[in-house]
Amino acid sequence: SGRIATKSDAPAPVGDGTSIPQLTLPAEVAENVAGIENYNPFSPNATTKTYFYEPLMIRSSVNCEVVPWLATDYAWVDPQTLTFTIREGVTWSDGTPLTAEDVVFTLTMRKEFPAADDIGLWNDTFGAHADSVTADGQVVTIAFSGNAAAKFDSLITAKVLPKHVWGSVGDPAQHVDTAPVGTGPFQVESYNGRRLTMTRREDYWQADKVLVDTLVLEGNYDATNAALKLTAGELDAYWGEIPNPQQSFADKDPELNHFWYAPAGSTVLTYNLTRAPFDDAAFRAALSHGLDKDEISAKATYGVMAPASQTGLKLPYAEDLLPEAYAGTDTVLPFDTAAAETMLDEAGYVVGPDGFRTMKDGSPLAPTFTVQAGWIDYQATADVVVRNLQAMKINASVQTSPPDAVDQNKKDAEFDMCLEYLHGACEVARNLGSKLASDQVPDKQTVKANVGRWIDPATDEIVAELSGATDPAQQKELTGQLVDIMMTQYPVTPLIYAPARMIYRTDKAVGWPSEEDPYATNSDMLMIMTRLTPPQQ
Amino acid sequence: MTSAPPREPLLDVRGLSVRYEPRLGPHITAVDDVSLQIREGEFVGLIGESGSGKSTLGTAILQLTERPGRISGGQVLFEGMDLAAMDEDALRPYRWRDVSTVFQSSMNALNPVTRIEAQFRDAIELHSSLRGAAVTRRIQELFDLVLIDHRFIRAYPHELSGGMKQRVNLALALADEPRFVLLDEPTTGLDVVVQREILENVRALQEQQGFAVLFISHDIGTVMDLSDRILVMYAGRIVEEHATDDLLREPLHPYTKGLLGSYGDPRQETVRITYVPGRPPDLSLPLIGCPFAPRCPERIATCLTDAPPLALLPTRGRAGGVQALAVDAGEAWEPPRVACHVAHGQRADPPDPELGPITVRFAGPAFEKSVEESDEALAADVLLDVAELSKTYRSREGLRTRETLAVDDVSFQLRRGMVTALVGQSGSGKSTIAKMVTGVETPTAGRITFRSRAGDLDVAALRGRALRGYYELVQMVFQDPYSSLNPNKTLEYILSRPLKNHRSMKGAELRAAIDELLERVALTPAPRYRGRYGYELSGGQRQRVVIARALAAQPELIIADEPISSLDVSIRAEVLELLHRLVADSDVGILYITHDLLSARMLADEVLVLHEGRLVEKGRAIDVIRDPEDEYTRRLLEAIPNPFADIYR
Amino acid sequence: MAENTIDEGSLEQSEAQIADRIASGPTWYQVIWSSKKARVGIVLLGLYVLLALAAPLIAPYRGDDTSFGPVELPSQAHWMGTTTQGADIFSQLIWGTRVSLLVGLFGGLFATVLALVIGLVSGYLEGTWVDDVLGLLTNVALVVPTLPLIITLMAYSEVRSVWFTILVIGIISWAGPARSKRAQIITLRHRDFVTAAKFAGDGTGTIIFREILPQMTSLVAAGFFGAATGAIGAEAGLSFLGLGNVESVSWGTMLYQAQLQGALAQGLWIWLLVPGLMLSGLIMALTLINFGIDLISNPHLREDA
Amino acid sequence: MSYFLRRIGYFLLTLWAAVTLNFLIPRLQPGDPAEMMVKRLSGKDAEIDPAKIEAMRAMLGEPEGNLLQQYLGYLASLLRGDFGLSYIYYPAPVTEVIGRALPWTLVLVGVTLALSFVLGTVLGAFAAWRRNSMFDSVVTIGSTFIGTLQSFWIALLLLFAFGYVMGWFPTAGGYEASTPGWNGAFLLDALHHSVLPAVVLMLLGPVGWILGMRNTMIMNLREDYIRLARAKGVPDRDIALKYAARNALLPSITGLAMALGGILGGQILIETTFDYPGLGRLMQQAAAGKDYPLLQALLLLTIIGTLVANLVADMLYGVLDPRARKAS
Ligand SMILES: Nc1ncnc2c1ncn2[C@@H]1O[C@H](COP(=O)(O)OP(=O)(O)OP(=O)(O)O)[C@@H](O)[C@H]1O
Ligand SMILES: Nc1ncnc2c1ncn2[C@@H]1O[C@H](COP(=O)(O)OP(=O)(O)OP(=O)(O)O)[C@@H](O)[C@H]1O
Ligand SMILES: [Mg+2]
Ligand SMILES: [Mg+2]
Repeated sequence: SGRIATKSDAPAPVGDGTSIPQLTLPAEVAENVAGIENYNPFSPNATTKTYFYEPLMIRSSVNCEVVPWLATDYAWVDPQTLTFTIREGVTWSDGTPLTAEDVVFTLTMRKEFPAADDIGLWNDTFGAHADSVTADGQVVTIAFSGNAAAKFDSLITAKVLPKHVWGSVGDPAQHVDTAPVGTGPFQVESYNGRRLTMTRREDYWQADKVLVDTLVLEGNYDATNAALKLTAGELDAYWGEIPNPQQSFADKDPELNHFWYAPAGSTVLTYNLTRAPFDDAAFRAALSHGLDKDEISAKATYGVMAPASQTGLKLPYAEDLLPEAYAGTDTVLPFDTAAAETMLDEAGYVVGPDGFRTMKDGSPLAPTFTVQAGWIDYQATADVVVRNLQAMKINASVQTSPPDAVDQNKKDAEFDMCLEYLHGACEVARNLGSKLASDQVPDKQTVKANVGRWIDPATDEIVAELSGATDPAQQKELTGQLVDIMMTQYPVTPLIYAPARMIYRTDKAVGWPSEEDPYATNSDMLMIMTRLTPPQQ
Repeated sequence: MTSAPPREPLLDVRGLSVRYEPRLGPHITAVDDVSLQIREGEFVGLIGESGSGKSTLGTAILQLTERPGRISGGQVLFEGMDLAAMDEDALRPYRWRDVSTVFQSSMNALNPVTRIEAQFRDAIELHSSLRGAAVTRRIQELFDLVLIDHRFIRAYPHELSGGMKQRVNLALALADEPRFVLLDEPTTGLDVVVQREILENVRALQEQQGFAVLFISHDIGTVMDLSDRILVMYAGRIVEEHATDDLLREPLHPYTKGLLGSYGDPRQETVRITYVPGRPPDLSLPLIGCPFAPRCPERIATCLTDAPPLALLPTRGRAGGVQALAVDAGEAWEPPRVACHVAHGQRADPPDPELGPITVRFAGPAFEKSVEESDEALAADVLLDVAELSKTYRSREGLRTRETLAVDDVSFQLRRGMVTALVGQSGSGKSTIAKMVTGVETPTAGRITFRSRAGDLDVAALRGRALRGYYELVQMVFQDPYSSLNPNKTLEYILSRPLKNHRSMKGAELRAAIDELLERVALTPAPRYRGRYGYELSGGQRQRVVIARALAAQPELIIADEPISSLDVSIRAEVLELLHRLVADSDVGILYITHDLLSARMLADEVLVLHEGRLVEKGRAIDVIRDPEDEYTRRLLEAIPNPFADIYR
Repeated sequence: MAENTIDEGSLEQSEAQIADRIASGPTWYQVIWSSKKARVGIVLLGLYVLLALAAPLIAPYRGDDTSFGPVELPSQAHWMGTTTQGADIFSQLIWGTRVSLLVGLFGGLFATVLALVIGLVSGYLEGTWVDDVLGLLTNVALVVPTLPLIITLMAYSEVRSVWFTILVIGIISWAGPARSKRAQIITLRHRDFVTAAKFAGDGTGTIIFREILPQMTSLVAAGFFGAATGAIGAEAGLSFLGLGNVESVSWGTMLYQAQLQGALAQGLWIWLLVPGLMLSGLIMALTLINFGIDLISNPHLREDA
Repeated sequence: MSYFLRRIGYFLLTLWAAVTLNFLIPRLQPGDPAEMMVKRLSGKDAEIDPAKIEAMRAMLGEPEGNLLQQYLGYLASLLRGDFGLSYIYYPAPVTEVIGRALPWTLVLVGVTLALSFVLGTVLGAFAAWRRNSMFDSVVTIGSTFIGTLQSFWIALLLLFAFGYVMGWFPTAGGYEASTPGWNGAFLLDALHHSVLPAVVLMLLGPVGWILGMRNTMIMNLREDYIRLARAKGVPDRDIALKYAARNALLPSITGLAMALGGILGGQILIETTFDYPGLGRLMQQAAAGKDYPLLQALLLLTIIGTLVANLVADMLYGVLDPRARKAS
């Protein structure tokens, strides 16, 4: 949970008062062959999921502020009861007003159609399932069967649907929605199978903030094409991967071309804790000190993404959560092969006759680094890590496997080391917590977060408490305990931050999120749309 | 046959030479300074061993020489115009209208994807003013000439039988009423009876239409039968040019004598045929002296050093006169030409005393067969007993299955130490019988009993190992020695297989046995041949290897399926001789399969005549040939060209 | 009907005569060497082999050494610059020769042997149920699209080694050649010398290996070079799609990485250009050699080749 | 059993075997499609939300029954022409997805194939006729060289040169601003987009036809009927066209029939490189995205295309070559 943003966070005044005539953004459709028109937000292939149907609230992925959207407020009555106050004066694009009933419908229809329950409201993933959803005036109350605090972040993302339209379509997941009736800022102007043109709705509930007249979503570009389109000004923003964005894009016009890769989480070196010597914290500590994170950053991300803090938190954005003990210190472990070697020697992993370190009992030590084939930054990372390990006289090697095979390895605990993503969203219980909770150990069927298999009752208790906590102070206290585990036990070793990319031009619009104004990431486009303004002359 | 009166030459070839110059391999002069003349309406035969350059010469005359061949010198004057000097466009008007041809392998000379009519039509329309229905009428006329039903005009080439294709080619060659037709072995590969029919057809047409013909063949019997004048070619040169009748009475060149000697009259009590030993010279090497000298039984010292020119021999008849020439007084006589020191010397005035008397027969090796030998053999033990044998082949054709009764109720016996000839037209079922006797095919009905020394065997029941065991008793000699020897294997390997498999030999014993086999088939000295490959041998030598391989297993019966039909005439006798000796020496039985009655007579003691799968005649070889009872046998006999008939009767 | 028999007879005869002329003509290496194209091909292939063998001597660095600075421009130290991962492009190019040659050699061998064995068995057992089953298998293999098959096979492998790529390439490319070899064997099987070997008491195995196979050498050789060419191309294609062994340094993986890293957008066109050129040079060498081999089995093409 | 029935029987048998293989291929692949889908949608560096996977699983539906039952169900739905809903284009039916991609491939690959065939055959025939001439050397060596180039590599270079550097042609997609339909703007737009892929196809396409035609023609020029035609005085042009080329064309035409069957497989590498909205790209996406229903339908389409093309090629040969009419 977080703080409600105050009204003073409202957008900067509209420069010269005019609007932004047109913006072109990449298509949201993952695939572009068929050009099938469908605005159903449940479809994996929806033409857009962002601009027609809106969520209850938006929580910025960067600073964790909760921005009221279709709900003006929320409250945890107790950890099992959550209420939302639905905004008044919002109209659907067909003119019908938005009511609390619509919200109730949006949430309850998921019970009947599990395929539409993409927020896990009616099952027990992260928090107890809901028992009922009721409306009373503008207030919608969700009653859960138990502590459901951890569900909040995904719950607020549910797209609110008009009951008067969607109530009669049957299974919402299978509905082909070609004439969307939404509350969002835009409406369809045309779609030619490839290019979706939307125009601004004058009757949008916060029409004053949306200055983009025409929004075009077009093309599913690869890195090279995207760089080309961006440079040519045919595309205004892009959030796919462009290798070396500085050289490929920004350098070509330093005035107008910008990018900001916000940390979305960290790439963490994950050990198989069920295998020796990775079950030894001293060994992990030594390793963690011998990794050249700067080189990893250079090779894997062209130096764009910074080395990550061992705390598992994305710093500096989550600085508030840092416990006193670590506040102000550099929690990014320094690269020091000599120190790492000393630690290894002390821990009993001495160099054998072949020049490589052995296990404590003298048996050979030759760990493999399993890495996903084709994930080129991961491969570069693994490359550097293995070189670092070799420098520490550990006879490590890389094994490249297809991503699916790697997933299977993770499920089967058939690996020595691999790379994992540690999410850096606001719900610490869901990212750092789930990495360390014993109920998040993957089974044969599903990949879960605790791939390294950190099994520790004390940690479990902290995580359980944290996910039920709604009080910020308590949250900080519990988070601090998890950070402590990270800093002393090294269950995983964060290497570099993983990016949420935002590559954009400022010739048509300014106000994009940036290092200086880190208010959102690419997953919060709806919010960004309300902050864009024409450039000042 | 009568010689035509001399006329102006229609075709005058002067000093023509053709060289093959492949990028790989040696360059050869395949036609070397050849001059010849052909007059209007004349029928000239060109004979010679395989590879002597006959086709090359013919092709060069037609200006159809293709890479890597090249006309390297000389002129081809057609009515005084030098064809060799013209380019393709200038030549075109002459083509087909004046000069046409039937090719050696004319079986494949028709465009397979267009109708026969179209192929006539373009030939006619290109060179005449006939169009539309007139062309059709002309085609019909031509089909009438060669005796083919009009409905085949609209057919595709593959719908015609081989004989019909040859006749169609002939008709096509005559389409524009040419003045000169080159016939390059137009009937090779055809059945004897059909072949005879077609050639007689050609001759009749030629006489009727009066075009000139150059007829190329190595089947000298046929050439002699048809031609007015004969050209004999050896190693790219014309060695003799002679009017046919005179040539038959008095061949001048020893090589010609050798070729003629391979013909005998099967009706004689004792038949004798000769063969030319050795191989023609390698044309890629420079030839010193007479190219035939190394093989020549009459050669003198000069032959080895000086090449004899093809010179006129103006003398009429021989100086010594063994036999007087019977030439009609009124007939114009053409002096023969010959390239031989001996022939010229003997007929010089005065004759060279060192040269000895003039001979008509080839003085080299010969093979003889007398009736007495056969009589002895007929009393031997039965080796193979074939009773009421039948074979029906089933084949699918479209939606229907077609049955072919290849062999129909055939019974006969083979004896030890005796040669039984199985004679019949193509498709009469000869090979099918051979296959059943060797266990390759199973009979549809009837029994085949092999009476080996170890006991009786039911051949049809043999399978797998037992069948392989049977090959210790029965061996096969194939028609084509080229394809029955694996070109990649040495003779030693080829011969060692049966010795190892059937006689379990090893090491020194094996090597000794191989040498012995080679010696037995006269490939001596054996060590020189052991390491050779099949392709390094001449056809005759190859067939000897095939025979040696058959002998290796020490079989009791040898099946020889047309063992000489693919060989050059000059070496046929050689192989016959070898087979003959084999029977005499080793007491094996031979089933000799052939379509050629003469060779059957030469080799066999008993003859079985097969016609459409049925046995129509059976008896002592000489009896069957002298007094054929069956109509079909008589037809086969008539098909044997017998140029000597006039002379020896 | 009767004439048909002659037709075949005379055909066989002329075939034998041609075979004879070839056999007694120049040796196979003369034939191959006689072709200018083949000569160029052999020399070119020789260069590649040399490059592969002497890679440690020629290449300034190891191909998998990524310890240099990323995206360096061409310089004295790095003639073609470095990749985004900091590997020396020139060194990768040279070391990549090894993989391509290895894939060509073993992929070609594997596919050829597979095709040969299946072709031999079904050709020799023509008309039996074994032939029918193999024929069905061949037909199916010919109609099933290869790429999805490869993707499936590749998805199975936890470790993508070069050997696995070779295996997969072999498995997908045997069908066509097997069919043509079957046909060839059927014609050879009816040749007189095969029957003669039976009469000489030789067993099936001996006949196949000592009589039939040696006759097929030029076809097999041509098949091998064809398959090798295909294998090299397939490795490159697979690698380009990210289905190859990404750890090994091959021209295909170089292209793949270059494409993934948006080499063109960054102006690193050398990275994309040179592996493709090397690849086509090698394929060219093999194709040219195959021209020479074709001359052995097809003398018509031979004159002035 | 008659020959004709046997052929049909064999056709069906092959089809069945291929269809069965087709059923097995995706099922043999490791990985759970729902999980795959969610991961693909959220990207590489993203949290895997179990709730999303649950929902996706519910959406895609679990396969029912054991493998045999699935197989029977699969066969039954094939017979009904029901290929199900595509996973990646959910909830669009597979038939609709394929229907959208089909015209692109048909036009691009079909047209270039036809042009390549004509061009290649003519060049090949001409090279054979003028054997050893300058023209022949240039054509032979040139096409051999082009044949050694990798299609995707040429595609990339062309993209770089004419797409990025010169900017003459679009670098991705099949069309851009226009609305699909029979209007000039769209056709021009689509044409503009297909230039580069078509150039690659036209570069590589003729190579096989050239070399094939040249070889057969050279062999045919050695045939006796050509010699006879020359002897007849048939003009060179007629010999080349009516005799040699007409005969040499036969194998090429059957080859063309087979190649036409292959069109349905699209051009995976080229379409992928140019991001062209055809069947090849679709197949690559389906394979990568583990969209079983789509992948199976595409495979089936390819297989049937090839099989039918085989059959047609056989029959065509019968029509074109009078010899085959009787023989087989
Ligand atoms: N295309 C060729 N290239 C090289 N040498 C050739 C070629 N054609 C024929 N020869 C050689 O030229 C010589 C004469 O051949 P040609 O075909 O004219 O003989 P032929 O008398 O017609 O024989 P046959 O009776 O077998 O038809 C032979 O030595 C032959 O090997
Ligand atoms: N395998 C077969 N299938 C069907 N018919 C066959 C087969 N073999 C031979 N025949 C037919 O059986 C008949 C006899 O053939 P066979 O080979 O025994 O004749 P042949 O007397 O040896 O003829 P040739 O002199 O041409 O060798 C022919 O009509 C032939 O077409
Ligand atoms: Mg000849
Ligand atoms: Mg026969």
